Amino acid sequence: MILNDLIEIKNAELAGRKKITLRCCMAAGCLSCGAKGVKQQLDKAVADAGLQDQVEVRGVGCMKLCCEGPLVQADPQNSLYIKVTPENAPSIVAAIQGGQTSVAQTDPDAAFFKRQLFIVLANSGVVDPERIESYIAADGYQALHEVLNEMAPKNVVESMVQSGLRGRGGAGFPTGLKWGTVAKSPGAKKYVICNADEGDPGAFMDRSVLESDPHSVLEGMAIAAYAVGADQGFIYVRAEYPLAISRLQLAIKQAKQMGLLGAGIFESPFSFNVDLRIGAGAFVCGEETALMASVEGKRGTPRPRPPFPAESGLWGSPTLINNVETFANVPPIMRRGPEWFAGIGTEKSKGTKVFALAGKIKNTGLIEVPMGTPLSVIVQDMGGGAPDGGQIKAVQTGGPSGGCIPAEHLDTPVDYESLGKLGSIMGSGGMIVMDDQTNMVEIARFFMEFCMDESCGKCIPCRTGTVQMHHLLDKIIQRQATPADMARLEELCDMVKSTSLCGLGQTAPNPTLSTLRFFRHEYEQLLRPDLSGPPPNGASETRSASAAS
Amino acid sequence: MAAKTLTINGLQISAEEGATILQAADEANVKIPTLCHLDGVYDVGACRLCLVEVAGVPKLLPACTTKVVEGMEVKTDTERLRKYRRMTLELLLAERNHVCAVCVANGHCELQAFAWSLGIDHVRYDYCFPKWSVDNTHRLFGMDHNRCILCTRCVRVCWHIEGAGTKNVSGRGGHARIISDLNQPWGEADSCTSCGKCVQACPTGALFHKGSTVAEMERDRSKLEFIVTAREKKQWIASD
Amino acid sequence: MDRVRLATVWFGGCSGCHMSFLDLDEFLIELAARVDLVYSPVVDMKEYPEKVDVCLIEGAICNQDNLDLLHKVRARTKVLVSFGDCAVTANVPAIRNQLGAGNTENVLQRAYIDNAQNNPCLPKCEGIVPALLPRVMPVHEVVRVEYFLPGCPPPASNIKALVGALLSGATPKLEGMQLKFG
Amino acid sequence: MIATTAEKKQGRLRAALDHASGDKRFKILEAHMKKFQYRQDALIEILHKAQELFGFLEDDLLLFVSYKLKLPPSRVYGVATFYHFFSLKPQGQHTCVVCLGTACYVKGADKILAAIEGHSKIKPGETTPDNRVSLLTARCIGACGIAPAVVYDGAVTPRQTATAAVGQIQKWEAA
Repeated sequence: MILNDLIEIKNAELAGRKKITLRCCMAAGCLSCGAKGVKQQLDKAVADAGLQDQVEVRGVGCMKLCCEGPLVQADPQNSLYIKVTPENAPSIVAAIQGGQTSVAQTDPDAAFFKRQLFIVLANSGVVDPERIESYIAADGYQALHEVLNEMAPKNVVESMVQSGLRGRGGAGFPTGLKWGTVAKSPGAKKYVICNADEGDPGAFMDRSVLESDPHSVLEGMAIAAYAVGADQGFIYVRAEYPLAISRLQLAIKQAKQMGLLGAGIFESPFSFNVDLRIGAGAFVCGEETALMASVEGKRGTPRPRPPFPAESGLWGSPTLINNVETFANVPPIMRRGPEWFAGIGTEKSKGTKVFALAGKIKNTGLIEVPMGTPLSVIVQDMGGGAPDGGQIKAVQTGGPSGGCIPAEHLDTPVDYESLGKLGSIMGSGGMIVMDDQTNMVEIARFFMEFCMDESCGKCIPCRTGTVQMHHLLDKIIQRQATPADMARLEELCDMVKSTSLCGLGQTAPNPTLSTLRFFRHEYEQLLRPDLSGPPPNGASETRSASAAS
Repeated sequence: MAAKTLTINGLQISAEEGATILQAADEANVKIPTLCHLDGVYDVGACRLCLVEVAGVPKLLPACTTKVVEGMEVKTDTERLRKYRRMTLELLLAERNHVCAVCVANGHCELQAFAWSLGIDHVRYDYCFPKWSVDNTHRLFGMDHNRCILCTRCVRVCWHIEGAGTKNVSGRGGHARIISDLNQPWGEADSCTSCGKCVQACPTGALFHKGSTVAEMERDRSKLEFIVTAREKKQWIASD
Repeated sequence: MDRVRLATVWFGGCSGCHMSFLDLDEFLIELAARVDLVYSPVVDMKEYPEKVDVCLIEGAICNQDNLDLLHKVRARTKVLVSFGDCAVTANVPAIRNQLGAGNTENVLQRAYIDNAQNNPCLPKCEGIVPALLPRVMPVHEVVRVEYFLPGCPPPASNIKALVGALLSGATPKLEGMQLKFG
Repeated sequence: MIATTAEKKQGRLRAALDHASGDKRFKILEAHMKKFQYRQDALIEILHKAQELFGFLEDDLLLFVSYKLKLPPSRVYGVATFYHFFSLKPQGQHTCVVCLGTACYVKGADKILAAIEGHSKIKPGETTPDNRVSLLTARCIGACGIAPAVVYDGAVTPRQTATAAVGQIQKWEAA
C-alpha cells in the first residue's frame, strides 16, 4: 500500500456513490429498536422500485438522536426519518422519488444537531463502519501516511503538544506530554493501549465511536505508536459491547489486509499490531494500572503509582494509555494541523467533547460540542429540557467519580477547570439530567452502591469505607441517622478521598460530597435529632443486621 | 551506592538511594504503622496505614512504596495522619468479626496493638457482623476468615518465598477472601507444602497453628527473615 | 463534697466486668466512703433511680428489657461509661448477629431445643422472657456514651484509673495498653 | 505423606482430564488456547471462550485451563471470581439482565427490578427453582439513549416498564 493506492480506493469509492443515499443507523441503540429490519426492508423497497442504480442504502454508525431511533436519513433530500419501522420502507422510498410520506420526521437542522461541532463524530452516521473503503473515502489513513512519510516521531509528539489535546478519559492529562514521556522512556519494547473499558454508568460515547468509526481509533493508535516507538497495541474493550468488539475485529482484519496495520505499514519500516483484550465486567479496570494487570490476564487490581505506566507499564515496559475519544481525535489533528485544533474550545480545554446525554431530558443521544459550551445550551437548547413539563434539578457528569451540578449553575461552561470548581469532573462524557422528581440522597446512595460493588478490595479505605458510607446513606434514607452520623459520613468522605490507593476510591465520595454541597437540605430533612428519643415516623429502633457475605 | 539526605519529622537522616521512606524511617528508629508490609516480600501499598505527608506533594504517599528523594521532607505522625489511621483501623474492626476476647491471637495481634496504640477506645461505625467460615481442614493449620484483613501477606509469602501459589484472593471488594487452590478446603489443596510461612506472616488471628488456644498464638518472623536473607545475601547462618 | 451517686447495670454479658470491679480490693473501701451505690446487680434496688451521676454499663444490648432500661439509664444519668468489651463492641453476645436479620428464632432454637438435654421448649411466656432484638448492639449505637473502658474484662487497675479520675472531677484519660480490646 | 499428596493430585487432575476427553467442547477450547499459544496473559480470553462454550465455569473446567496454561489453580480461580462477567454457577434457561446504569436508574430501572424480584421471588444473581429464569443486573450496557433497557436472552430491549418486564417473564414461564 502506498499513497496512490489509498487515493485510488478513495476515488473508486466516491465514483461508486449513487445519486441518493439512505443512511440507516446501525448502532446498538437503533439496532435494539429494530434497525436491522428497517435496513432490510429499505433494501427490498429500493429493489422493488427498481432504483438500485440511483439509491444506496448504507448502514452507518450512530446518528446521535438515540431517543428517536431507528433513524434513517435521506440525502440530498435532507430528510431525517425517526422511529422508523420496517413497514415504513416503501413509503420512504416513495418520498425520495418526490412522493408524500406519513413517516415521522424531525428537523435535521434543529438545535440538537446545529449546535454540534464534529471532530470525533465526523464520520459517525456517515461512513459504513464495516467497510474500510468507506473510511478511506472520508480521507481515512491519510494522516497516518503523512506522519510516517513526512514527520519524525518527535515532531508528531510536538504537534500533539501544540494541539493542546487533553486526555478524554476523565482526568484531562495533556496528551502530548504523556506521549513525550513514553517516547523518552528507555526500552526496546513499548506498548500502546486504548482504554475502551467505558465503565461509567450512563456513558456510551466510546461505544458509539467504536461502533461507528473504528478505523479512526486504529489510525490514532498507529500514529501514537509511531510517535512513542511502540510496535504492539491493545484495545481493552468491555464485554458488554459485543457490537463494538465485532466491528473492531473486522476493522483490524481489513486494515491488516490492506497493509495499514501489521509489518511495514505504507511500505515504511514501521510495524504495528493491534490485539483486542475483552474486559469481563470490572469498573476498576478503567484505572490504568488495573487495566494493565487485566491485559496481562490477572486480577484487575491497581498498584501504587509511581512508577507510572509511561515508565513502567505492561510487563514492565513503557506504555502509553489513552482512551477511545483521545485516539479518535488524533487523525483529524494530524490531517488539519494542531493550530486548527487549538483554535477550538477554551484557553485550557481545547477541541470538542463528546457527551452521552441521557436521563430526564427530551432529546437523549450523543452530542459533540466545543469545549466551553455552557451546560444550559446542552440541556436546554439541544436537549430540549425535561420531558413532561418537569423542571431540571441537576446535571450529573463524571459518573460515579463526578458530581451533581445544580440547576442554578447551568450557565457553567463545560471545560475541565469549571466542572472541577463545582466539585464535579469532566469525566469520560456521561451526562445524566435529573428532574425535580429525583431524590438526591438516593442518587448519592446509588453511586456509592456502585463504587462499593466495584471496589476491588485491595485497599482498606475503599473496600470498607464505601461499605460504611453506603450504610450511613442508607441510614439517612431510612430516617434513622442523627447529625452525628452526618458528621461521620462527611469525615469518611474526606478520609476515603485522601487515602485510597487508586482513582476509584479517591473519587468514590464525589457524588456524595457534591450532593451534600448543593442539596444539603435534602439530607437534613431526613435526620432524627439525636439518640435520646425514638426515631421519627415510627421507624424501628434497630436496623436489621447486615450480612456482607 | 549513593546516599540521600532527607528529614523525617524534622530529624535529618540519610538513606541509601533506592530505599523506601519506610526503610529509611525504620533505620532512623521512626516507627510507621503498617499492616500489609512484611520484610522480605514485595510491597503492595494496600493497607494505607503507612501514608505520610511529603512537603510539596498534595497527595499522601505510602511510605512502603515511595522511594526517598534528596531533600525530601517527610512527616509521619501529624494529627491528620493519626486521624486517618484511627479511621482505617476502626473500619477494619467493623468489617469482619474481630472478637478479641475469643481470638487465638489475643495479645499477639498487630491489628489489636495498633488499635490501642492509636487510642481507639471504641468503633464509631456500625459493626457489619458478616458471616464468615473457619477452615479447619488442614492437618496443621487453620484459617478463620472472621479475623482476616486481606493484607495478602500470606498470598505473597506463598507465591514469592515458598513458590507454591496455593493462596490467592478470590472475589472482590467486601466479598474478597483468601482461598487455597480452586477454593478448596485447605486440607485438600494439592499445592500446599504445609510450610507454614503464611501462618508466620499473618498479622491477626486469621491463620493459626492448630492446637493453640486463645491468646497463645505467637508468630515467629525470624524464619521468614532467615530464608529471605539466605536467598538474597547467600547467608545461610542466622546472624544471632 | 457531695457523695457521688454511682450505678452499675448488667446487660448482655457474663458479669465478668462486675467481677473485675469487685477485684478493686481496698479501693472498694475508699469508694464506699465517697459514693452511694444507688443501683447495681450487687445491691437490692428494683427501680433505676433519678439523678445518677455515673453509671457503668456492662454488656451488650440484646433484648427489649436491655433497651428499655438503657433509655431510662441515659435519661437519668449524667455520665455513662461503656464498661467492658460487650458494652463497647457487643463482643461475644453479638456473634449471633452473624446469623443475619431475623436470627432470633434460630438463636432460641439452637439454645433451647437443639442443645437441650431435658424438656426442650421455647421460652415464650409473655412478660417473663423479654423479646430478643433482631440485632445485638454495643451501647453507643443506641445512646450517647461519655467514656469507654474496653477489655474482657477490663483489669481492675483500669477501672480504678477511670473511676478514680471521674470522682476527682478530672477527665479520665486511658491510653496505650489500657485500651486493649479482649 | 508425600506419596499420598502426589496420589491425590494425580487423581483429581486425571478426573478432570477424563471428563475433558469425552467432551468435544474441551477440544474447541484447547484450539482456542493454541491460537493464543497457551499464553498465560490470555487467561481472560480463554475464560470468555470457556464460558461461551459451557455456559458457566465449573471446577473441572477451571482445573483444565489451569493445567493447560501452566498456572496455579488459585490464580485461575482468583481471576474467574474477580470479574462479574464470569459465572461459576449454571444459568437458567432464560436470562433477564436489568440495566442499572444511571440513565436507566433515573428512569425507573429500580422499579422494574423490584417488580421482577416480586414476581419471580428471586434476587439478582439467582435462578428460579425450576431453572427457567436467571435474573441479573448490569452496571451499564451503554443503551442510555433508550433507557430504561432490559436484556432478554441477549436482546437489548428499549424503554421497558415493570409491566412489560414481568410480561416477558410470564411468557417464558408459559412456554
